[in-house]
Amino acid sequence: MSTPNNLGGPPSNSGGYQLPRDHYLNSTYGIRSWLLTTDHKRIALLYLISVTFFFFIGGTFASLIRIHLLTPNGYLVTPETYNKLFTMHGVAMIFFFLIPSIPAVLGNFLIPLMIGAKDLAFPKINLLSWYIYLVGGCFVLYSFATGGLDTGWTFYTPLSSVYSNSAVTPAVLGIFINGFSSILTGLNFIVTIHTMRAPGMTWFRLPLFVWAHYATSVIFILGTPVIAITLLLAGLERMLHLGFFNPVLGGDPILFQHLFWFYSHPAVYIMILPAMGVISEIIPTFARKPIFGYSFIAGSSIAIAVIGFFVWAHHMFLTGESAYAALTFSFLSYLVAIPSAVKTFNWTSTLYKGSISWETPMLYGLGFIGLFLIGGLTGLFLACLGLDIHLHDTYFVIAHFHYIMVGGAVMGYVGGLHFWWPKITGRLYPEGLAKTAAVTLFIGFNLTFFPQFILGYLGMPRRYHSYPPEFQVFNVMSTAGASILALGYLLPMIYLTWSMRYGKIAGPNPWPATGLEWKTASPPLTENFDVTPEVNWEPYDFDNRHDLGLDVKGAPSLAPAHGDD
Amino acid sequence: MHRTGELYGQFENLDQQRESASLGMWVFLVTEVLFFGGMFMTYTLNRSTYPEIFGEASRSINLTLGAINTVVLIGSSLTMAMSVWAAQVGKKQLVSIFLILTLVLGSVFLGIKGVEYHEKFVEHHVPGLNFNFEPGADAATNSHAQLFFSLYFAMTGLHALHMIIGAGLLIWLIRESFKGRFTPEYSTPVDLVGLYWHFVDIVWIFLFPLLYLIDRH
Amino acid sequence: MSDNSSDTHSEHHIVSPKVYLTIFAALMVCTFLTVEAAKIDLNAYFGGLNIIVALVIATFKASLVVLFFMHGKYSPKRTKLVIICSIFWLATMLFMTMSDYVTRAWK
Amino acid sequence: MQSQLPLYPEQASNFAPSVDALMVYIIAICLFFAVAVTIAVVYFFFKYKRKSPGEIGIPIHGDMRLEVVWLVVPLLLALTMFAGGAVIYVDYRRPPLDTLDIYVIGKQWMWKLQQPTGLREINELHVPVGRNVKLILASEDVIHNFSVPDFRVKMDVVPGHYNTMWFRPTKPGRYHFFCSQYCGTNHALMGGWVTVMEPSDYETWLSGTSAADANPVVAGQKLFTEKACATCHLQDGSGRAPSLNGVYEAKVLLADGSTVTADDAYLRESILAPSAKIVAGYQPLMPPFQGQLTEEEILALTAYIKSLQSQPVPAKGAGVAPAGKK
Repeated sequence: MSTPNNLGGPPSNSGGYQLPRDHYLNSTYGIRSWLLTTDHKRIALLYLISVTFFFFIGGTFASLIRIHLLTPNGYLVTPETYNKLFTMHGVAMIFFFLIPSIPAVLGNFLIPLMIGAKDLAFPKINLLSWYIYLVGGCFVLYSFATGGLDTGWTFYTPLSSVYSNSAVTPAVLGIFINGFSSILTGLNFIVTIHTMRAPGMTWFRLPLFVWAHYATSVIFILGTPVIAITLLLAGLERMLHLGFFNPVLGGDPILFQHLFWFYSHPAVYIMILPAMGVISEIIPTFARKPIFGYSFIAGSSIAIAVIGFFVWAHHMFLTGESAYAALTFSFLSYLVAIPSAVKTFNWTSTLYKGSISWETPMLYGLGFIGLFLIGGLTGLFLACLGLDIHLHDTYFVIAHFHYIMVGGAVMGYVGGLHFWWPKITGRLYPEGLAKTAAVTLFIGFNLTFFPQFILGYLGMPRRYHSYPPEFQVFNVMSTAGASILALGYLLPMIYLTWSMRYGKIAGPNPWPATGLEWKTASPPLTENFDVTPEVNWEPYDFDNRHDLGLDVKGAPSLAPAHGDD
Repeated sequence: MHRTGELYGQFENLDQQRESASLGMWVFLVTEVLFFGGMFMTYTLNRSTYPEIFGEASRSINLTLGAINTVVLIGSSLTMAMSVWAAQVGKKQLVSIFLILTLVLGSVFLGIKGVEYHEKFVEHHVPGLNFNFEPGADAATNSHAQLFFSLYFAMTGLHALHMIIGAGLLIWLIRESFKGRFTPEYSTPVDLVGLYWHFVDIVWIFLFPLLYLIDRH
Repeated sequence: MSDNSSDTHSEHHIVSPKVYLTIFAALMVCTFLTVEAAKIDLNAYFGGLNIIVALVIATFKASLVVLFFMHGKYSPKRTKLVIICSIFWLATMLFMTMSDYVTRAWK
Repeated sequence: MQSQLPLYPEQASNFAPSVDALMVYIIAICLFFAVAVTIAVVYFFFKYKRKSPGEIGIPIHGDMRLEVVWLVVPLLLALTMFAGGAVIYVDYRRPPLDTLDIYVIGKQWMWKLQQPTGLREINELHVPVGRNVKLILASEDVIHNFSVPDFRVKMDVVPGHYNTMWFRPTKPGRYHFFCSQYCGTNHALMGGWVTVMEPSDYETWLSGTSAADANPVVAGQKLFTEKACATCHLQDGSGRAPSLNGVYEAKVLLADGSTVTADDAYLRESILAPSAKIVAGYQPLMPPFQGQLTEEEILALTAYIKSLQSQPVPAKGAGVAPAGKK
C-alpha cells in the first residue's frame, strides 16, 4: 500500500487540506510540456479541451435546428442550410464528441490509476491518438467550412457518393482518420488492462468502470476498422466515380448500410457502456455499500459488447432486406436488451439499505437511471418489427437515441466529470450550483425530447426542414426545452472552469470512495503512485476499510470473493 | 531479472513490456483483419451477383506474375521467420542477412506488382482513369467489369500499401541490426515486425485465389 | 504481473529452421495445387467446388503461417483467443450480411 | 378528427388497429417497469438518506435468485413483443394476391404514381376503400421512403431494387404521405396526399380523368402490340431487340462504337429507318416502318416509349435501365 507522504494534508477528513507539493499539473511547465506529453492524465485533459470544443460546435448547430423548427415553415435558414446543420450536428457530436468523450477523457485519466499502473501500456501511441483525432477533426472542420456537409451523418449512398453537392470527401476522410484514433485508444486500453494491473488487482477486483471500458475497447478494435474502410470506399466511389455502392454502375447501396451499421450500431454501445461504467462507480460510492451483483454488471458489459455486434440490420428492416434476416435481427435485438435491464435492476437494488447522500454526482446517477430507462425501453418499440414499420425514420427514433446518447451518455459523462473533478484538479466545485445544473439538465432534457416521442408516433419524419402545421405544438415544447437544456450545459462549463482556480481544496478522497485512484494525491503525481500499490480489498467494500474514516463497526467481517454470492 | 534492452518507464519489468508489446501487435492485427474484411465483404457480394463477368475480368489479369508473386511473398515470410530465429539464438549477423533478404523479396513483390499495374493501364483497365473493359462491351458488362477492377485495385493497392509500410519498418530494423541491437533477450522489434509481415502475407494468400483464380478452366 | 507470469516462458519458444523450411515447402506445394486446381473445371462435379477448393487451400496455408511462422501454436491462450476473435467477427460480418441477400428470394 | 393535441394518428388502414394494439401492449409493460424502478429509486433515496456523515450502508453483495428472475422475466416479456411484431411484419411483407397494383417512382423531390389503367398522378394517390392496394416502389436516383402514418406503413424506395408494400384503406378521407428517408435538399417537400374514396367514386374518378382512348400513351401502347413491336422489344431486355425501358433521353451505344442520345428525333428515325443506327450487340432485324405509320401514330408510339422512361425497369442484377441498348 502506498504511504501517504505526498498526499497533501491530513489523511483523514479533518478539513483544511492543501494541494500536494508535486503533481502532474505542475511537474513541468510550458506549452511543449503539454503538446509532447506522454502522461495519460495530461492527454486526458487535452482530450477534454478538444471534445468540449466539438461539443460546443455540435451544440450550436443543435440550437439553430431547434430555433428553425419553431414554426412549420422555418424561416431561419434555407433547406440546404438546415440539411447541413443536422448533418454537421450529428457528425460533430457522434464522431468527435460522444465516441471519444468518456473513454478518451475519463478512461484515459482513470484506467491506469484504477488498476495501479504508472501509465497506459503505450503512452506515445496514446499521444498519437490525440493527434490523429485532431487531424481528423481538422478535415471535418474544413468540410464544414467549405461547403458544409448535407448527407446526414449516416452517409447513405448513392446520396453521399453521387448526388450530394457538399464537401463530402474531406468529411469522409476526416472520419476515416479519426477512426484510427479510436482504434489505438481501444488497443491501448485492452493491453493495459491485461498486462498492467497492480499486484492483487485480479479481474474480479477491477472497478466496473474498467470492465465497461474493456468492453468498449473490444468494440473499438473490432468495429472501427469496418467503418473506416467503408467510408474510404464511399469516398473513392465519389472521387473516382467507381461503383461499389452505386446501383447505376452495378453496386448495391444496401451493402453500404450493412457495413455502416456493422460498426455504427455497436458504436451506440461505445457511447453508453462507459457511461454505465461511470454510474456503476457513482452509485456504490454515494450509497456507501458494495454494488449489488458485481459479476452480473461486469458480465453484462461484455455481453452487450458481444451481442451488440449481431443486431445491426435492425436499422434496415424497411430497406427491402430479407424478411428472414429481419426476423433474426429483431430477435437478437431483444436479447441485447436483457443485459441493460440487468444493470438497471442491479443499480436500483444497490440503493436498498444504503446510506445515500444527495451530492451532485449521485443526482446525475439518479438522472441517468431515469433517462436511460426511458431510452432503453423505447428501444423495445423500435426493435419490434411491426412497430418499426410505423416508427422507422420518425422523430420517435430521434427521441429514443437522444435519451440514450444525451440522457445516458452525456449525463454519465457530466456526472463522471463531477465525481472525478476533485481527483483531476484537486479542487471541489460549488455544490449548490452543481445541483442546480443537474436538475436544470434533467428538466430541460425531458422537455426537449419527450414531446418528440409523440411527434414520432404521429408520423413526423426526421430530417424535415418544414413540417405540416399539426405538428407545431410539440415542436414548440421541444424548442423551449432545448433552451433550458443549453443553460444546463453552460452552467457546468462556467463553474467547473471557475473551480479550477478558486474551488475548495478537495484532499485525496473527498467522498470517500473505495477505488485505487482515491489512494493517491489529488491531483495525482506524474507517476500516479509513490510505490506500486498492492490491492488487498474487494471492490466497493466499505465494511472492511478502516482507512476511509467512516463508522465501520467491529472487526472486519468476511467478504465473499467475487462481491456477490 | 535484469536484462539488456530498454525498459520504458510505465512498465515494471521487461517481461511485462515484451508481453504488452506482443499483445498490442496481435490486437492491432485483429483490427487489420476487420479492415480488410470490409473489402472482402464488398468483394463477396459483388462476385456472387456477377459471377460470369468477374470470371471474365479475372482471366485478363496475369496469372503467371500473380503466382510468382505468391512464391516471392511466401519466401519473404520464410526469411522473416528465419531472422526472428536468428535473433532468438543470438546470431547477430544472420539477423541482418535475413532481414535484408526479406526486404529484397518484398521489393521484388512490389516491382512485379508495378509491372502488373502497368499492364492493366495499357489495357485500359484502370477504373476512374481510362476504363474500357473490351471493345464492343455493352454498358452493363463494362460497369460490372469495372466493379471487379475497382476491387482488384482497392484490395491489392491496400495490400501494397501495407507492404510499403512493412518495407519501411524493415529498413529501420536492418539499421538497428547493424548496431547489434537484437539479442536473445531483446528481440521484440523483430518479433513484432515479423508478425505484421506474416499478416500481410496471409492477406495475399487469400487475395491470390480470389482475384486471379476465379475462372481459369 | 497478475495473470501474465505463467505465460512468460511460452512466448520465447524457439522454432527451429527445419520446421520453417518444412512449412515453406508445404506452402509452395499448396500454391502449386491451388493454381492447378483452378485450371480444372471442378464446378462440373459440384456447383461452386472450384471456389471451395481454392478457399480451403488458402485457409490451410494461412493456418500454417499463423501457427508456425507467427508462433501461434506456441503462444499463450490469450493470444489464441485474440486470433479466434478476429476470425469469428470476420465470419460474422460475412455470414450475417450474406444471409440477408441469400434469403431474399425465399418465400 | 381528433382533438387539438392528438397522441396517435388516424387509424385508416388494416394495419393501424393491430400496430396501435401492439403499441399499447408494449407501453403497458414498459410503463410497469419504468414506474416500478422509478418508485423504488425515489423511495430508497428518501428512506435511506444518509443520517450521519460517517454512516455506511449495509453490505449486500447480491442475490442469485433475484438475478435469475430479472434475467428471465424480461426475456420472456421481450419475446412476446418480438412475436407480436413478427406477426404484423410477416403479414406486411407478404402482400395478398388480389391487389390493386400501383407503380410508385420516387425521384428528387417528387413522387410519380401510376394507376393500373396507366393513369399518372404526381404527389397524389387515389385508392378505393376496402381494396388491397400494393405499391411497387422504384427510385430514379437516391434512396427514398414512401410513408403513410395514418396507415402505419412505410417502405424504402431503393434505386436498383424493387420494393413492395401493401395496405387496405379502411376509411375514406385524405391522408398525408411523406418521404421519410433523407434524400437531399427538398426532402421535406417530397410528400403528398393519399385520397381514399368509395369504390364507386374511385371508378368515376378513373374514367372521368383519364379518357383512356384519347391518351396518346394508351394509343401508343395499343399500336406497340398491333405492330408486333412487343414480340422483339421485350421489357426485360431478353428479346431479339433491346428493351425500350428508360431509353428516352438515355445514352445509347451503337454498333460502330459511337453513342447517341435517344431523343425524340432518334426515336422517330429508329422507327422509320431502323438500320441507320444499330444498337451495339444487336442484329439489324427490324423492318423499316417508313410510310406505314401516320404522324399521329408515330407520336403515340414515341409517347408510349417515353412513358416507359420511368417505369420500374427489371434488369438483371442491378436493375439499371439498359441504357446502352435501344
